[in-house]
Formats: sequence, C-alpha cells, structure tokens
Amino acid sequence: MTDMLLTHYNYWVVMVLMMIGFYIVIAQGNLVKKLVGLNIFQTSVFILYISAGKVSGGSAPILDDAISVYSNPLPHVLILTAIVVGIATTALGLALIIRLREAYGSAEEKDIQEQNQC
Amino acid sequence: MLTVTTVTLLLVMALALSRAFVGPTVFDRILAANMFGTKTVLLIAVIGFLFGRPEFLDIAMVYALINFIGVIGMLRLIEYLEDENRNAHEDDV
Amino acid sequence: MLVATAIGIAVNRDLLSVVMLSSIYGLLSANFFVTMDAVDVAFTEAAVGAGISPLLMFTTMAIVGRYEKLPHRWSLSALVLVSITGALLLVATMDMPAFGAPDAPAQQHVAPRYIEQSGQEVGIPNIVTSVLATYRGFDTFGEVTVIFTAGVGVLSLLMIGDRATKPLSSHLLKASQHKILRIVSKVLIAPILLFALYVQFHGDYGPGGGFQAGVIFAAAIIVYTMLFGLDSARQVIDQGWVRVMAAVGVLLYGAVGVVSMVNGGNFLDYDVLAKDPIHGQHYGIIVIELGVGITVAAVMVLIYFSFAGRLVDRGHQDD
Amino acid sequence: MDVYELLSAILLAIGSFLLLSGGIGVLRFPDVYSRMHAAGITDTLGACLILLALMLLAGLSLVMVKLLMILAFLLITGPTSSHALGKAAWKSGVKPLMGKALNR
Repeated sequence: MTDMLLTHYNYWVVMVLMMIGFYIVIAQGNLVKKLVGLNIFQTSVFILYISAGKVSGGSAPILDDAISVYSNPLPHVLILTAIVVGIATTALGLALIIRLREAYGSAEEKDIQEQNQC
Repeated sequence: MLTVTTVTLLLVMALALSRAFVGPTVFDRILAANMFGTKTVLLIAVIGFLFGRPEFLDIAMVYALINFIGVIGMLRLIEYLEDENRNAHEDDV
Repeated sequence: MLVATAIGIAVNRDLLSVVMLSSIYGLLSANFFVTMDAVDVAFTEAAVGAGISPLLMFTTMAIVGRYEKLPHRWSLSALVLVSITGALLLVATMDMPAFGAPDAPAQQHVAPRYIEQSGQEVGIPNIVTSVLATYRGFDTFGEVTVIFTAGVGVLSLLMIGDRATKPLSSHLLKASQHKILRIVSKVLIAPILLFALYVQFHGDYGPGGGFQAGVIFAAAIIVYTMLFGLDSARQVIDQGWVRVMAAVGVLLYGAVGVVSMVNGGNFLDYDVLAKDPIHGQHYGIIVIELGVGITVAAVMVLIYFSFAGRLVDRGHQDD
Repeated sequence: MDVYELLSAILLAIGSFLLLSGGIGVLRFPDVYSRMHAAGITDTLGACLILLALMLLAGLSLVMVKLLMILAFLLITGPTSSHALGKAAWKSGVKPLMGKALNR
C-alpha cells in the first residue's frame, strides 16, 4: 500500500482535485461558482496529462546537446492548446451567465428554475 | 544554497496561502495573491538554476507581468463594485 | 497545496475571494507544470490561469453580483455521488503505470519518434513547437478555429442591441485619479507588447509560441482598457478591425495549407514551401504561429471588450 | 569564480531570510496596512537580492539580461501595486488599527 502511495500519488492528487471540482459543479447553486468548479476539474485533467508525460530524470523537451533524456512532449502540446481553448469556452460560459442574469435577474440556478416553472 | 532558497520560497508561499484563506478583507486576499505571484517568479527563476536550464526565465518574466496586470484588474473592479454599492445606497436614501 | 486551495474555493461564499483563490490556484498549477518539465504549458497557464481568466470572472462578477445568495450547505446526495465516482477512479488508477516511469505506455507510442527525429525533420530545438505546428498541425488548426468560434459566440451573445457608445460613465471617468498607475502602465505597456513579439518569434528555440504571445499581447491591451477606459481603448484599436484580425489569423493558417497544396504537397505539408524541407518547415511554422497569435490576441481582446462594454452599458442603465 | 559563488550564497541566504520574515509578518500582523508594510518591503528587497545572486551565478550572458529585466519589472510593479492596493483599501473605508485597538 505504501508502495502504491509513493508511485501513484500524482493520480490521487488529480483525483481529489477532480472530485472537488465535480462537487462544486453539481452541488453549488451559483453559476459563476459552477464555472470555477469546472475550471478546477479542467486543471485536474491537465495535471493528469502532464504528470503522465513526465519521465524521471528527464528534462524539458527543448533539444540541447548536453541532455539525453527528455520528458514526453506530446501531452504538453495537447494541454497547451487545451488551456487556451479552455479560456475561450470559459469566456463563452461567462457570457451566457451575463445574458441569463439579464433575462432572469439572478445568477442562481434555483431562481432561474423557479421562474421557468411559473 | 539554491535548495534552501527553494524550500524557503515554498514555505513563504504556504504562509501567504493561509493568509489568503483567513484574510478578513478582500484586500488581504489581494495582498496574498500578489505576494504569491512574486514568490512564484522567484521560485521559477531559482528552479531554473537548480535544474541547470536557466533559459526558462521567460516564464518568470511573464509571471511578473501577469501578476501586475491581475492585481490592477482586481483593484479596478473592486473600486467599481464599491462605487455601485454606494450609488445603490444613495438611491435608497 | 493545490488541494487545499481547491477546498478553499469550495467552501468560500464570497465569489470575489473564490476568484482570488482560483488565481492563486492557477499560479500553483503553473509551478507544478514547471517542475514537471512542461515549460510551454506553464507559460500558457501563467498567462491564462493566473491572468486572463480571473479578470474575465471579475468582470462578470461586477455585472452579476458579488455574493452567492443561498447559504452554503453540504448536499448529501452530491457528496455520495462524488465519493462513489472518486472511489471508482481510485480503483482505476491501480492499473496505471508508476509516476515518472520511462517505460509507461504513454512514453512508447509516438513520443520517442518526435524526440529523436524532429531535430532533423523540422530543424527547430523546441519539440513542443514542432509537434504543435507540424505533426499535429491539423489539430492545432482545429483548435484555432474553436477559439475563433468561441469569440464569435461571445460576440453574438453580448453584442445584441449594441448600444451606440455614449460618453464615459461617471465611475469610469474616475480612472483619471489613478495617476501613478497610469504613468507606470504607460511605461510598461510597450515592453509588454515587445515581449509578446519576442515570445511569438522565439517560440522555435525556447518556450513560447503563438498561443502564449497572443494572450500576453491581449493582456497588455486589457490593462490599457482598464486604466484609460473602454472608449479610449476603442479609439486606439478599432473594434471592427480586431474582428477582422481574428478571422485573418485563422485564414492565414488555412492559407498556408492551401499554398502547400498548390505547391504539390498535402494540406499543411510545409516541406514544399521552400527549396529544401527544413527551410519550408521553418517558413510554415513561423507563418502559422503568426496566424495562431493573431487569432488568439484578437479573440481575447474582443471578449474583454464585449464584457467591458456590458459593464459600461449597465452603468448607463443605472444612472 | 569561488568568490562569486560565495557571494551569491550569502545573498540568497539574506534574501530567503527577508522573504521568510515577510511571510511571517503577513500572517501575524493585525491589519491590512501593516501586512502590506511587511509584504511590500521584504518582497522587493528579498526579490532583488535573490535575483542578484542568480545573476552572479549566471555570469555575463543572455540569462543575466533576462534576470535584469525581471528585476526591473519587479522594481517597477511591486511598489506600484502596493500603492494601488493601499489606496483602494483606504478609499473603501478600511481604517488602520491605531492606539488602543492595537493592544487588544
């Protein structure tokens, strides 16, 4: 068990973060906060990818004669674009929240649902 | 010595983080965030030297810039919010 | 520390502090990326997670309101669901390779080829850039398009009934009091823009590239907007022009692909752009990174402008 | 060369000490303004010292120029953001603790 703890701790950190993000998304009423939760979730996925790409003893993947072991560059590429896409989608979500707030006068999920039922 | 500095920086970051948790006012939190940013700049610079690849200082530079931008943005918007609150109260009167 | 910050975010009710903590969270995770050798990713996360996204959230908050209405309570069913999912994932990790193991499956598929061959095939030292721009050029093209689409989406959501710009509202005029801030940022904005260009064109040799440069460029303009008011920023940078630029970036990227097709290669095959493949790759990468940078910068500026525009408009309604 | 390394080690040590004291100050001081005092001063000086130490390690090269630029940025932005923070706090009506309130 302690063996597992030492070699797999990165996944566990990711998991805890992911679950916190997940919890915020499903349990909180405020839409802005939901988005923050979504961001946490997103970052946890980033961390999962990046930590999967790490090679112990490796160095950053920029070629240099003095270095022979590099970390895996592929996850870096994927995550790099994912971060920028993430901010774009977050902005889209925020814009939606602003419109909802203008339409319903509130950014709480509950209020909006109540108004819809009326 | 570099290692000692790294550990110290991490420790200070933890301290700043706890201030950000307790901080009674918003300004405490901004202060903590700002401090955290400076520490991050230093940490990245020191880590670059520790790993023997000091050409990655660009990142530290980005941090120095972004940190400033972030703090300014927060302060401006807080001012805006305060203004709005005050206006609302005046309307009530 | 990441976990602690995340818990803090979950518990805190004041949205302002939540966003502050999420900014710290961004800084922390970027630190983590640096120690994981992912310098390019740390670069991006630095600019995005710690800078732009909290700013956007703040702006939203200025419009939507600062506090959550409902008192926070622990929702039992949600907690149960979350713990079940967590436990399942935990079981799943038992099969995962150990952290940092060089023989993990992720390390064996195409990555070694990238590391060994890209130096000769593409001829630039930064493997991340060469994979981004050449081996996975299609993906990146798609992602640029996604960003562009998101920008269009934000515009179409927030520009409805775009009111004619009225004179500055009272609180934005108050910005004139920030004398020190204004002077300092006047001094700083030019170096920031210059630095963005450096990041843009140095991306072949060190960490950096179009995505990061675009975000930094946009950040400089956003600072200007915050301190000098939206209207003066709109005078400096015409909004219609920015919209055009967002499209130009994507088109530039696509055009590279078309040109390489005309020259007899495949779509986005840069080998045919010059006499020998290495030079062709160089040209191709520089041009498409430029396209990426232009699009990202333009979209970020547009998004911020439309958010800030809402803020100003609301100020008018209140008056 | 040895002299440089020794010098940089000393600078690093002083810098770390300053940063640590600043961190403790931020945690322990009673109100926003005194916390700002603790953070602002130690931050700037400590960062200066650490960057100087790294510069000594780097020697004359591009790295040194970059460090110099970071230093310049920090020197400009640090005090500015402290100023803005203090001003905003004052304007929003946070009063500094004075006199008897301090002794509580």
